[in-house]
Amino acid sequence: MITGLFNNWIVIVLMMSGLYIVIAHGNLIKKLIGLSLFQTSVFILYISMAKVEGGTAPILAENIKELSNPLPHVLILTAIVVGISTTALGLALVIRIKEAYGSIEEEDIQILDNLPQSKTQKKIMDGEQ
Amino acid sequence: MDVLLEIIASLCLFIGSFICISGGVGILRFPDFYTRMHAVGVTDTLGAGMILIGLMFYSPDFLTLSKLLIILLLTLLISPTTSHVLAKAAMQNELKPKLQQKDSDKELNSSNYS
Amino acid sequence: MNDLFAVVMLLGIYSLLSASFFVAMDAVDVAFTEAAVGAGISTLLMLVVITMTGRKENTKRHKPFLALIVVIFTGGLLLYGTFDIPHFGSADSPIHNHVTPRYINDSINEIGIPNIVTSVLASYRAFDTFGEVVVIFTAGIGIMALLSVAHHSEDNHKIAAVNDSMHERYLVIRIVSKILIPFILLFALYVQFHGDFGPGGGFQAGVIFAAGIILYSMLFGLSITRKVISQPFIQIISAVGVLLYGSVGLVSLLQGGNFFDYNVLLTDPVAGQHLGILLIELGVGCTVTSVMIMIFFNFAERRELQQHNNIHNKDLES
Amino acid sequence: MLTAATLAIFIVMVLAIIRGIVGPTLYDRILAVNMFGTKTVLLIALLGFVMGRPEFLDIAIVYALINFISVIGVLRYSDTNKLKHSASDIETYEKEH
Repeated sequence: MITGLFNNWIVIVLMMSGLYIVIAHGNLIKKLIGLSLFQTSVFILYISMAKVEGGTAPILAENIKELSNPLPHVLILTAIVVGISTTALGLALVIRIKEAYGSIEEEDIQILDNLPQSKTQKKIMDGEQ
Repeated sequence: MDVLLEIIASLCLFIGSFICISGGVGILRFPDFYTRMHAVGVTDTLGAGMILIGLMFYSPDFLTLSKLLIILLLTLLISPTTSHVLAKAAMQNELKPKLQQKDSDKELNSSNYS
Repeated sequence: MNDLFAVVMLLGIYSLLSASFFVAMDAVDVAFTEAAVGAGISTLLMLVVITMTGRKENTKRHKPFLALIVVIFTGGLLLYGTFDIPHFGSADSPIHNHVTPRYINDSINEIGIPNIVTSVLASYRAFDTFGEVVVIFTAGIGIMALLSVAHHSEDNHKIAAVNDSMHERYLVIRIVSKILIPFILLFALYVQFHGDFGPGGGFQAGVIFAAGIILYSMLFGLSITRKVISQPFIQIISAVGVLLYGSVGLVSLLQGGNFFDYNVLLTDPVAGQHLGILLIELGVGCTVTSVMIMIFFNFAERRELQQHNNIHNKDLES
Repeated sequence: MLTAATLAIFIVMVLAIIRGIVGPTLYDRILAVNMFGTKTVLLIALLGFVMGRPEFLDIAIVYALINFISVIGVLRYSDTNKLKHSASDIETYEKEH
């Protein structure tokens, strides 16, 4: 009875570790990795929902009666490709942040934002380079 | 005939699994990168090849057989190449092989690339 | 773990593992996509960015306890929520009851292709997929807006000279890749057009095709690949993919059917469905291929420029 | 026998993950990823036969190809990374002396 919910618990553990990385780590790339971990946990939740006991892959063939649910597969298939595009967009933003601030640590960026003089100095330095 | 095929397939699978496991133990237990790479490079090619050959005896139709054959060819092509390239890259980036079991060597290796 | 390189490598392993899990859960199409995307492209992009922004994470974790409390609280709530969820593998859970029986039982008569995932993706939920394709296209545009660098043809030689040519140092890779690249491209086309019968389709084929081109550009340098596939060409192809997709819907609208109702494309409804799915998968494939190539090119170009600038600065200083 | 082989591959995968987590040098990690990739190919081929639908071997082919591409990519980008590092090392060395 308990084991029937095991997949959900795995998903929760993965999801929460992704959330923890997003909240607790200051490095922007690490935050993106946490996000993709979170994303994958949702994929696993959907796919494990689609499984039917005794079913096989949803591709019709002779003498196959029981199939898994194809609908979550469709949703997740597109979600994976969309996920990589959005992750790439995030990475592009990280590169621009690195160029503008010289750092990808959240703390440094906040410090630079709160000190307008030092930020302009930084920009001038970047411009000289 | 069927029994004979079954026995041959099982034998191939068994040998393949054994080689794979020995490679797994090798990657965990060997002392430095080059010996580990040797373990992986050799066992990946042979173990994967044996398992794929074993699966070929199980395959129900020609399409599956040909796909297994393609995988086998790709494995034979790719696995040695990656081993070679890894070794070459490690060599060019001055990762020294561990030649003797000395304390100074140990420090040198661990501090080189981490 | 402070070394971001190790983190990315472990992420690659995790992605391979989750794809194996998808195969075990019968989701072959999803495993296909995850294989191409997660293990290949995503790891590569992360690596490129790490080499540009630095390998070490040097952050002082601020308030990990607060994060831990939030995480444990949310996790507890979610855990409480799971007790009402139907058990794993049970055939009578609500997800299997509403629209799924129609997909499973009727799709072979209505659409006429054995892969139900493809028929749901490209026909029943075509509008949904159209949205996804537009999102991918938009992400490509966004990355271009953020990262693309202005070109000067005389600069290219300098940048290419800085960028070490991998194919000269690794002879074996060059030979093996020359054998493999045509095979990869051919296999991508097989996946594209075999998607009706087995796992595959436009999304997977696009990513695999892009991976082949990326392999070429990694080996022989970006400027040589640019001669084959130029930036305007890629942009046009990505737009053509979306346009092809949308125009199929528009044509069916003009023929008197609903948007993305392929039954009216030809006189025979099932043949119309076949044609519609083929065209739509082609559009998806075009867009995904070109956006993936575009993303990688922009990242790699940014990186080459940065390295060029670094070395240039060193020269000025010394 | 099929199940036994699948189990064996699982064990090897676990060992490779341990090496990937421990692996002191960068190349150890690449090696672990590479080994994990080839084992995934085998696992998927075996799983197809265990579950009785062996026609999905396309996925295994994709894995073999993508594995190659990712190893090449990792090497490409870790190599020049090293160049950059050594340049900055020289700079700090010159500053110190």
